[in-house]
Formats: sequence, structure tokens, C-alpha cells
Amino acid sequence: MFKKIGHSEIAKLLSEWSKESTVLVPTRADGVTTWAKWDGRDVSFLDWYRNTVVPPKSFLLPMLEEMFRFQKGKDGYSLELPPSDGRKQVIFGIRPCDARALAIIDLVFREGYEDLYYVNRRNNTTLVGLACTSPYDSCFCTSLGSGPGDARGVDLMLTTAGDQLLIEEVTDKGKELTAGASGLGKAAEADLISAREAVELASRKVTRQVDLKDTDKALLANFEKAEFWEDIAAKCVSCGICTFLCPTCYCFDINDEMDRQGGARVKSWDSCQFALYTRMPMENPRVEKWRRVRQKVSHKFLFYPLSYETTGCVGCGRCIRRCPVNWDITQVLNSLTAKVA
Amino acid sequence: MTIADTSQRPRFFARGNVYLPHIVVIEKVIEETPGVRTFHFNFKDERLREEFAFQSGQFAEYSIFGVGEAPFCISSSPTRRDHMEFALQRVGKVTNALHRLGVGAEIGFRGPYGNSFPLDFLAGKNLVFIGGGIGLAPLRSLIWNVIDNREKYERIDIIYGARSPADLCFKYDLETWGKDSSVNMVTTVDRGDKDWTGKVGFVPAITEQVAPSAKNAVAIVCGPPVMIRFTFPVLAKLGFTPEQMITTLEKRMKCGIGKCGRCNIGNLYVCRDGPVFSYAQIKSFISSEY
Amino acid sequence: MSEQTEFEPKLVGFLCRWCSYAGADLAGTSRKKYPANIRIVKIPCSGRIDPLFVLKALRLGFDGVLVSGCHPGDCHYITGNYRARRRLALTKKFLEYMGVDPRRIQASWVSASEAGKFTDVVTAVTNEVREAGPNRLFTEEKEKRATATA
Amino acid sequence: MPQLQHEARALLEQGKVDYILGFEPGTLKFSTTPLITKNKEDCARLVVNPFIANNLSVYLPKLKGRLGIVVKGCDSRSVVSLIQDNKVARDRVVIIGVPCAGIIDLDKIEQLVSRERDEIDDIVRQGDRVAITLGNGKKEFPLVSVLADNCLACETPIPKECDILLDPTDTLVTDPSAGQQRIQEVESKSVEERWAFWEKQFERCIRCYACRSVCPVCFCERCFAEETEPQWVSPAPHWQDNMSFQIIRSLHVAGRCTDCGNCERACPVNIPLRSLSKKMVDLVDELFDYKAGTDKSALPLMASYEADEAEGVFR
Repeated sequence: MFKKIGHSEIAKLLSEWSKESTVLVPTRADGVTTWAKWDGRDVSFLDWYRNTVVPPKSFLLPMLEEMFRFQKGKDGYSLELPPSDGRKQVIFGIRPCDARALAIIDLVFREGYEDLYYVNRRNNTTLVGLACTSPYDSCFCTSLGSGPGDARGVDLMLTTAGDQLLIEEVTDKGKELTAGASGLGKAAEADLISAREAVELASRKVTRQVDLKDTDKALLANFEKAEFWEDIAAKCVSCGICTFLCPTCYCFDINDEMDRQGGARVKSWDSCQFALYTRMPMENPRVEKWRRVRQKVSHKFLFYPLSYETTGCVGCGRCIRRCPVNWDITQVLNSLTAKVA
Repeated sequence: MTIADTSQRPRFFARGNVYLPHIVVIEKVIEETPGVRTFHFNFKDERLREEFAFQSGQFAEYSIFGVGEAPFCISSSPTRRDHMEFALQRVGKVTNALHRLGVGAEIGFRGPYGNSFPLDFLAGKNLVFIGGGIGLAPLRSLIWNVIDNREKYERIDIIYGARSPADLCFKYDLETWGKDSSVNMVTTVDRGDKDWTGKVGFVPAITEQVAPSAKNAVAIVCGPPVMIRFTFPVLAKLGFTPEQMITTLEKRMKCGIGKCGRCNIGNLYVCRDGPVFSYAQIKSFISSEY
Repeated sequence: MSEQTEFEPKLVGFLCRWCSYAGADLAGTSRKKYPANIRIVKIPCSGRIDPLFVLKALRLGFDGVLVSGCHPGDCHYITGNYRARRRLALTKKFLEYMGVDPRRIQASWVSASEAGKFTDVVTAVTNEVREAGPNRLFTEEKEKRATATA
Repeated sequence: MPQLQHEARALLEQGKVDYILGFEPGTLKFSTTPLITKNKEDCARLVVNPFIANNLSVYLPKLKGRLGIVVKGCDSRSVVSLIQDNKVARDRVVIIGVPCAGIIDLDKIEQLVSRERDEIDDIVRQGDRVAITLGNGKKEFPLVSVLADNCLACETPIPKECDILLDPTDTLVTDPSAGQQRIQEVESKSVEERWAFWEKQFERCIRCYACRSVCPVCFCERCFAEETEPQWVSPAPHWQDNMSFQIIRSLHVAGRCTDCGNCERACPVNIPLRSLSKKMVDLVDELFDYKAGTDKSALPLMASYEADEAEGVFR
């Protein structure tokens, strides 16, 4: 169940995993913390990494993806699926919030008709979680029943225990990674205690709080109140940052593109905050900004609970950190419940 | 049964990947109005012609390779399976391109998607079909279905309107139904011309005039959103309960299978949970989301 | 294709119908020779030119773009060519800053009677674009490598 | 900032405006957030500080009624530019000018102290220096090392077009060459290197359109990037399309952009967008002797011309 590893052994471990899988780690490029294929050496991210700007969902739902290619020949059209690479990937250092977010996307993409682009990648992906030690002031995961050490959603969970990392084998997929890996030791009771303390310390740093007890009720009660939503949406500038950087937002667009070799149908990220997102030639149900803001908030905190009995938010705080006008979802949620109370 | 119960409906049989369309061939093009055309089509693959099944009310994603995909209902009836039909108004990039196609052209087709009209629920009832403009397309599939099984249903009223006589779609069907003594057909236009002898007035107003009885009846409404919005209150006034009002909705449906996110009304996705809804299902969200 | 084979550039010419297009026509009817590298698009006025056209032409792989209109003061619509001048000057300078060889974006004033000037302009522009080499601005890195080693 | 609060409140009370657009403290450290209100009590929350980065004129075209707007020098020029484009009528706005002493660039501070903004305890501007508190330690830096690039290059810190001019709190310390540095870095490259540089930058664009959304002069009802017939750029984020979008956007805002720096500030993936917008500002000045938003009665740049200009481009 529990193992441990010293910091100095991590590079060796990643090297071993790199033989069979693409190992993705946090890195910094052009001033942006992002994910990249591990370069085979650098594990310094363990010291500085808090979370990435773009969430790791981009490795399961790429920003841009060719669905299939088409070509017109003598006998009409022929379609060709992209070669499935089938290569395994390990996302090393995923934060608990982002891992839980993938479990939320699973609800949509695995239900009914499976989206094989997502599902195949998801099946080939192993999530190695890294418990947070320094959450941002915009994080609010603890209000969503989670926290810096939450292991639900990951396959392996790594938690700082002194100068070592405690490894919890959460799933069978995780065990496959640790099986036969070198440099792993057995965790002692003291390591577990030390890890628990580290998580508790981190949890206390998550100071932003929301009360979600009556949020769904408040949203339903105020759903039709245009003025109320206009107020909430007033300063929003309708960019796509909050949705594109949201680890649970999955909306996409489908377009055809022609090139010299023929054409392709491509899937790319889309956002409910864009006015054209719902536009039909004759009608657009969400022309007004407040309707789009209402959709974003309601989708996560009313529609998700109605359909899946979970909220569609994990409290990673990216939408707060990166919003160019500091539109703060926690402020909105708290004002909602205050309104109902 | 509820309308949202979709477990029994025919599903797209994709071989593996649900986004990969089948190839269908256009067999006939009918100019319904200056902006609306009906396309008759069939699968290129012989086997699919046999195996393919759908129900009235279901829709599909049609695509022109290199231009894009758009959703339209299957406007023909599953009781008449020598070919299938869809009808569309020329309004945007994909529909413009579709209107340029002629007989023999190949397009992509994936479907059928969505739920369908609840035939079991409709059996033994008086049916009131209320359609506007191209909104007759999905109703038409059901109307033919019902007429081909006429003994299963009671009284049939059809109220159909368009902006002008020239904008009436499926005139050949309107004529046939008008002559059918087992159907009460009312056609109206917003504005008539010198040859027009039928009714003049908006569909909701004409519905109020025709005043179909709500007793043992179900109203099935489809048309432009503004027509739907004004027809429901009229029906309510006539005594129809929200469960007795059924509509089929159109939204921007890119994926057709509840993934891409844009066609929701509340927590329901038109493509996944619809397009057929009872008013009872959507009334808490409809006034501002549709 | 080896690198030694002389590169023949492809150009698109957006010509005002009132002057430069007529000038090109005159060049044709008076049997003046100009390089066949240019594909001509007739536009109602040089003022119709949108930086989007220039960029799209480069995106489509044209090696150079020529916009040609009436001489200052002669615009059929009075001011269209002055507006074109502002737009093009800015487009050219800005694209140069972005990294587009300025030789790829060219402009000229050619009247309906200047068949000779038209052939001179096209010849000069074609030569300059030939020197600038093939436009690989928008090709993918892997395609660039493929063409380089081919 | 009692003076601002007082003035804003008076405008609402006297019915001179329907809305006040200003800044209030944000929910993150060292942040401010737009305050758009009809309620005079809210005016007590208005602030002016070195973090009022947003250009509030972005809200003008869509808000109805008479608007009292708090502007810095660059923002006031955006308002003028919107007036020139008939996007807002002069008599519909009451312009409250802030004599701007410069906006502090938190990215620069993060780099200087190797800490992210939420880990910093305090940032205090003192004249031409800035003091940063981290735990028990306090570090001082010259102000010019933490001011935003566009502020270093600012020529109009004091709003000219305004109805109420607030008292200055501090004076702006500029350093034009420092503000131009990153543009010069691009210029010093060869043409090929430049293209390669931008290609690399736009590879990471996620097409969130924040640059467009925060830009007051990107006011089109429908952006060319969303046209489908013809489709000029793909909605999918290929670097070629990302770059094409930004090139054309830059050209569309030419003569309107006042170098407020908000496109670059909004970009979540750090694309140096000001290196484009400032270059455009310079080109417009150099070619046409035109400075955006300095004359409300002037025609927009692209709607006017001079008989003799830019001839060098034509054969």
C-alpha cells in the first residue's frame, strides 16, 4: 500500500517509466508553468512547482486534434482515422484537484456514446499525484470536499514526508508503475504521520472558502432573474480564460480543414463564454453576456449536481488567478447563498 | 413511460468511432421554397440500407467534407424505407454548401441520434400537430408514421403555417393530408397573396381559433422558437397540461451525442436527452434558454 | 526537385479594374511580354484591398503579392487609392517586423495606358520575389525540413 | 482615495451619471477589479493605486446611460478613440482622470524576488523606489525595475481629455528606452529569425481571445476571426491561425491602440503581445504622424489620408 522514495531517486524512477511511457512533468518555459515531456534529467520542479497554467486535461482533450482525414477519389470519399499511437503516458505531479477534474470529465465522455479519442487516451494514462505543499491564495479545494492530499482520482499519490516522498498505491494501474521499480523503500509509521502532517499544514493554507450547501437551490431560484445575473456578469469581458484553463471544462468545436493532402475534420476547444458558441444562423439563445455567465456557473453548480450528483468544480482556482478582471467565482457563490439565506 | 427514456431507441452503429460518418448518396433534390430544399438519400453501403433503423423524431449529423457538419432531423417516416429524407433551409456555411449539391453527390451521415416521439404514449390519443415553416420536417416523419398506422390513433389535427404561401414547405404532403378525410388539416400564412384562399394569421392565433380539445389529446409542436414560445400558452389556455405538450427542439448541436456542450437547456442536452421534450421537462428553463 | 533548378515564384496581383487591370490588358493586347508568374485578381479599386487578402495569399503559399491601383489623384472613387496606401504601408512595415521579407509585399501605381510600366513592374517584382526565395512562412516545421532535404 | 470617492458619489447623487466605472480592491493580493455600479454607497470602495491596470473603457460601448469612468492617461486616450469611432458619445461620459504614476508589473516583481504574488507580503511604492516585504525581510528596488513596460514608455500619464482631474499622488518615472527594449530585441533579429521567434510564441496560444476581450478598441460586433464565409482563419489553434489572427488584430487596432498594455497582461500564456501593439503604435506615428486618441475631432487613422505620405511603398 505505502512505499517511499528519496528525492534523489526520483530521476531514476522517471527514467525507468520513460522506457515504456511518455512521462510528463511540470516545467517552466517562456515564463509559463506548463507540462512537457520529461527531459531525462531535471527534477527541480519538485522544489518550485505549485500548479500549471494550462491544466493537464490538454493531454487527454488536446486543444486541437485531427479526428479523421478524408479524401475524394475515383469511387467517392474515403475516410481514414489517425493512427492510434497507443503509447502510455504518465502525468507525474498532477495535483489532486486536476486529477479529480478528470474523473468529472469521465462522467461525460464515458457515458452513452464513448468518445474514443478521450477514452483511449484516458485508458493509456496513469496519474501520479503530488500532494500540494503551497497552495495558492486562490485555491478553494477544501470547500469542495477535497484537499491538498486528496488521493481520489490519482493512481499513485506522492506526499512529502520529511526529505522523502511517501507513495500511496491507490489503484492497480498505480501498482503497475511501482511494481519492480527501483529505489522504493517500505514506508514506516513515522513516514505516514509525517506525510499526514504535511497535508494538514497545506490544508490550513487553503484559506479561501465557499459554502456550497444551498448553491444549487439558490441557482435554481434565481435562474430567471436577469437583473441579478447582469449584475454578476457586469465586469466579465467574455474571454475564454476561465473555461479553457478550467480542468473540468471540456466543450469543443468540430470543423473541417482543407490542406494540400486533402482534408481533415478537427476537434478544438471551445468556450460557453463566446457569443458564437451557441449561435445558430437564425437564433442565438445566449447572445447576452449574462446568459453565458449564468451557463458557466449553473453548469458547474446546478446542472452537474442534477445530472451526476457532483459539482463540476474542483476548486483549483485557475479561473480566479488568471481572470483579467478578477471575476471571482467564490465571491459569486458566496453572494448567491447569502441571497437565499 | 417518460419521453426522456431513450433506452429503446435506435442508435448510431458506428464501427468503433462515433464521430466517423457513413457515406450517403443524394438521390433526389426537391425545391420546397426558394430557401428550403428536401434531399432524398440512401447509404452507399448496401448492407447499411438494410440494417439501418431509426424512429420518427431522431436526427443525424450531415456533413460536406471540407465544409463541415450540421444537424437535421430525418424528415421521412421509418414506415417508408426505400430512401430517407432531410430538409433544410439555406442559412449558413454548411446549408449553403448543401444547397449547391445535386443528385449523386456524396455526403457524410452519422446518426440516428437523440430520442424520438413517444409512439406508445401517443397511441389511442387525439393528436394535434402544430408546425411552422421548416418546423414541419420532424413532424412530417411522425405524421406519415401515424397515418400509416392510422388505426392506432384517434382524431388527427394538423395546424401548419408559414410566412407566405410561397414559404409553405412540403406542399405535396399538405395537399395529400388535406384530401385525407381522416385528417383535419388547417393551413395558414402570416400574409396571403391574391391567390391565397386559406387562413391568414400566426400559428398561435390560428391554434386558438381552431381550439382543439385537450381531452385525451397530445399536442406536438415544432417551428421557430418564437412560435413555440407563443404556442405553449395558447395550448395551456385550451386545457393542455405540460405533459400533453410535446416539442422537438433545434439547437446548435456539433457532436450530436452530448459531449461538445452547447445544446443544453438546463441540465438536459437537446442532442442527448431530446430533441423531443415534453413541456413539463423543460419549463423551468425554457423561457430564457430557448 | 533539386535546389539547383531555378525557383519560379508564384505571385498574386490584385489590380484595380479602372487602371492597372486595364493596363495589364493593354500590355497583353499590345503583345508586351511580362513574366507568367503572376495570377491576376481584379478588384473594384485598390481601396478594396484588405490586409487579410495579403496575409491569406501568403498563407496559401504565394511567394509574393502585388497590389496595383490608380496614380494618386486619379482614383475613380476619389480617395480609394490613398486609403490603400495607408493600409499597405502599414501592412508591409508591420509584416516586415513580424518576419516577412518586404520583397514579398509590393505595390504600384499603374494607369490604364501604362502597359509598359505594368510589364516593368511585374518583371521587377518577379525578380525581387525570386531573390527572396520560396515562401515557407506558414509551412510546418516538418514540411520545411522535408522540402529542404528533398 | 477620498477625493475620488467623493467626486464619484457626487456624480451619482446629482444624477449626472447612471453608472460609475472605477476600481475597487480585488480578491487577490495586489489586485484591483473593475467596479461598475449605480449605487452611491459602493463609491466608498473606489481606489486608486499602482495596481489599477485594467482599461475600463472596454465597457463603454455596451453600457447604456451616462457613465462616469475612472481613467489613467492611456485609458483616457482609448475613450477618445472610441469617441472618434462613434462608439460612445462625448456627452455620455464623465471622464474622471487619474494622473497616473505608473502601474506595477507583478510579473517583474515575481521575477525580482523569485516568489509568486500571493507569497509576497507587501509592496509599497515610495517615490522612485519600491519596497517589497517577504516574511521578515524587506527589499528595495528602483521603481523603474518594476513598472510595466508600457508605463516606462508612457508619454501621456496625465489624462488630457477629462472632466474631473484628480490630484496627483506621485509622479511617473519613465524610462523610454527600457520600455522599448523588448521591441528592439525583436528588431535586432534577421527577418527569418523574427518569424521563427513569433512562430514559437504563437505555438502556445490557446485562442482564449482574452487579448481581444480586454481591448477597448476591439469593439467589432463580429470579429473577422469568426467569419465563416469566407473563413479567414481557422477557429482551431494552429500557430499559423493564431499568428494570422494577431497580425490582423494588430492592423485593426492601428491608430486606436494607446499602448495600455492590457492585451499582454491578460494573456495567460505570456505571449509578448505588447511587442506587437507598441511596434504598431510606433509605425503609425512614424509613417503618418498620428497618435491614437489625442484628438476627439480627428478622423480615425484608416478613415483618413494625406495626399503625400508613405509614397516609398509604391512603385
